[in-house]
Amino acid sequence: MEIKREPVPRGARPTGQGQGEVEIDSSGLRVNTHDSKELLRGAELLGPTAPASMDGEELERYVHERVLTTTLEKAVSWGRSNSFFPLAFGLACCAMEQFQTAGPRMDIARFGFEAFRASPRQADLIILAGRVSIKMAPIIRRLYDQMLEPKWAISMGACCSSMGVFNNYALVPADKFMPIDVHVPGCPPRPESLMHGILKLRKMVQDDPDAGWRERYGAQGTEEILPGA
Amino acid sequence: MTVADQQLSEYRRREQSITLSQVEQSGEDTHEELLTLNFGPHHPATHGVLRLLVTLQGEVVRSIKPVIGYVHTGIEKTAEDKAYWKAIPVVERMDYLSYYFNSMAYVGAVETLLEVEVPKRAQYLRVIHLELNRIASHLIWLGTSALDLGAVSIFLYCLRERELILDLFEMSSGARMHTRYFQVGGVMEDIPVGFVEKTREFTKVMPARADQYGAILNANQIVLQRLRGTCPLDAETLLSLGVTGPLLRAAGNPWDLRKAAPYSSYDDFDFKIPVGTVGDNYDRFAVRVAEIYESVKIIDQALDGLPEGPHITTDRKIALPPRHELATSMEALIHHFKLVTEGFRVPPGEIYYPIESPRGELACFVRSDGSSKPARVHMRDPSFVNLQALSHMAEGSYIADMIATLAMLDPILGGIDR
Amino acid sequence: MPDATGLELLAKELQESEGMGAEAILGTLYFRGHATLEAQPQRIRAVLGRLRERGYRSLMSVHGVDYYPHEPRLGVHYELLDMDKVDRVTVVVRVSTDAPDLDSVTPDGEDGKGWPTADHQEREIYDMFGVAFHGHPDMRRILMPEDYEGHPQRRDFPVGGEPVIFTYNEHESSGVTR
Amino acid sequence: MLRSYLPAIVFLALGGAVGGIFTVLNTMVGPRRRTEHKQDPYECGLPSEVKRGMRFGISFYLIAMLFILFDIEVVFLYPIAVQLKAYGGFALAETVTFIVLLTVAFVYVWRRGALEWR
Repeated sequence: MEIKREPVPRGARPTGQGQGEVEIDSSGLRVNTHDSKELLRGAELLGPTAPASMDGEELERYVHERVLTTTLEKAVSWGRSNSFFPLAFGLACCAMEQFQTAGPRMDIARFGFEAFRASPRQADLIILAGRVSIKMAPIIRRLYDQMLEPKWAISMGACCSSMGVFNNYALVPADKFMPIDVHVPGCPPRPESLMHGILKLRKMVQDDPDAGWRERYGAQGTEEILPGA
Repeated sequence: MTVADQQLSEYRRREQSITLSQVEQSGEDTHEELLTLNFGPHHPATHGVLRLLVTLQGEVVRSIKPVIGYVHTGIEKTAEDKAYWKAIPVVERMDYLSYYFNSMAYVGAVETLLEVEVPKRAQYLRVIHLELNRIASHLIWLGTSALDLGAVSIFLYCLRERELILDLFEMSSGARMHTRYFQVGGVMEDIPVGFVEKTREFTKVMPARADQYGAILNANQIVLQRLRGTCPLDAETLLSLGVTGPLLRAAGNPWDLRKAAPYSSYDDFDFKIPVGTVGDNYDRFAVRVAEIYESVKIIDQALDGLPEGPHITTDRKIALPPRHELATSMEALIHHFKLVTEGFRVPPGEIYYPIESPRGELACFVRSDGSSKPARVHMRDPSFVNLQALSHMAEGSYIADMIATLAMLDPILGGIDR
Repeated sequence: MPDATGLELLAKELQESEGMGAEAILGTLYFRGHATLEAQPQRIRAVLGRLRERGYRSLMSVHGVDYYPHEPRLGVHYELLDMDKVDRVTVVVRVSTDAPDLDSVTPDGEDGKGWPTADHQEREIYDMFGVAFHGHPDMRRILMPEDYEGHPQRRDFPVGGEPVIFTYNEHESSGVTR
Repeated sequence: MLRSYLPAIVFLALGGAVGGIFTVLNTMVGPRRRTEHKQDPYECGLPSEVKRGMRFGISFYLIAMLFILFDIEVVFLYPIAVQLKAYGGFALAETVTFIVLLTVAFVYVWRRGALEWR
């Protein structure tokens, strides 16, 4: 079976859920396809990374469009990426390490991230620090909707990215109800790894994302197999 | 009284009769209706995802109904699915600020079921780590509570001290939080060489730092006015609500399990139990800050009297044999294999093992049905019970006092929602 | 801790006290130095009231247990503490799943004072095990969402969660189709 | 005549320009996406019933008025404090009477118990 190598659209990484699009109707949480289209369109605000297989006239148009707006967009994304206002949103144990990241030793103030805002209107980065229970998921989804564009999301810790230690009835991985840009592994992640995650997001916003581990280590044969691909 | 005074007083009498409260009375029933507001799950002052349904009349809080469960992770159900020694990391993540206390309660319960005798050195190491964790937990409480009262700098000072403690945890067990350092029967590893000296450095520095917090907060008129005399609750009501820990001690009842029912050789150390008198927010604040000094004293005494000997029980059926023995002796290999695959079996029975956590009586109920998996693990979390006292304390006070009371109650939502 | 004989004496005294009768205390157990009394479900308020007069004035914890293979399946434990004599005793009540209801000990019923500390804990037992407490001021779920079906901590409730995907069985699972 | 006012004019122009640029830049560069949840009021992540026409209690209005009264007092003191030397004794007397008048108002309000929150 020939696996066509095409980049996985952002926000649609298969995160190993058994029954596909989960509708947890018990708590009114519904991620229908129409909503996710909107999220995908939202992803273009960051500027699509250049697909490998473009040529001829299509490449020409692509370059022309980018060169024209590149200086302004680069300046704006430089400004945005260097002054994220994270939403003060501690759920559980990772929040304690999030405090330590904002604390004197690790001090993310060096990168301009320490202004933790309480209201989603003033924040442009939501760090899900902790475990997301099924009762909390609709609330986080509403908070994410109430944040103003441009907005990004970091899921800090294993519980938020993949239900971590507690693979049971009570938790929902954050990927299921909102697009996550950076997953920070660890339980709880050390302040350094959270900062590494934020700096990786910074480079993504400045439109030259670090090479993923597959590109870096030339890992062939481990591409995500999308259904029907 | 001159004539002018006469008229004046007559004028003054008429004028005094229109007192502001009269004006306000008429305001009472015309448009002053109650407003129910969500002091919701995402709020900077709720110390976690606690939602309070608050009914307000202007600035005065008329009724508080806590709604919890927003970080419920089904930990007790997950623990039933794991072998005994695999359940320790799961149980540790309940009350995520005092993780050593969770594992101490669970491990204590399993050891009572197994009737394992924990060696003296392991008991002392446990006490050192428990008290370090108590200081770290009080520091986060002090930092976030001062943040609620507006003193932002204290937050950064407390985090600076907490980093020192987390370094010690990392040195002894490799991880900063949820270290899984307590094993059934003792401690996982013996402490490295430089640990004792580093802890001594910390215990020398900590009282001076605590004095710095005192210097900033104790003489600060804003903090004193916000805390003194607000939302008191007498010891009798607290007892009927099942409240234990610093909240109960602030009301004058010196109930502390480390003194009342000493466990893990707490009776070898002499330390005092700080007790308040009035039971208002300032007493709760002062009791916790004084406990930091007491914990430092306990750590010093434990370091002085640290005995030699094994750091874990020598009973091979429960503790893993040391690695180097695996190459030589067959029994060690068999024990190692048995423990690593299925884990040890615990005789059937139920036990309720209470210890003193920074927030009150933390007890672990373990029921075993003879297999190698616990049949039921329940954590009696102090914050879960203490939260019920919030409505008794803060009803009738202003919103600002309710926030200060919630800060002094020190609820940890991981322990409440389990 | 009341030692074994103390426990027997306590049980006998409870049985003889007026308004109780022999079947009020169904059994006693002394295990690892911890005294446990098994009471009859209908008389739990009276038993706790009598123990309160005996000195056990603080109710520390109320929690549920599912004794799955044994009938009656659902158990509710009341941990009592006497702060003056530092003495603990546990009162266990066994209820079957087809009639899981008990009298709530929270409100101050006509038979004397109640235990306000049991308010949230009884709601948690109802939420997790399905034991309904009559007379409870606010009998609702406390941890799970209000409209959640099923009682998660019963032994026959599946632990749930996602099947962990390893690379070899990636074909079966369809992944997130967006 | 205009020369002596030049610094004030430059100052005003600069302030207006910087403020204007930021607001315009925001609307021009920032993306706009209307989602249905974004419009309703933020109440800690929950749907809130607080409508626009919510009525506040009388006490809030009272405190607001008192604040304005005494805050404006401070605003007037600044220019005097800066130029005290130029005007000499006259400005001092003027300020003292100004403050005494307001203190009388303050004592009246205090005695009538308007400062306690009810």
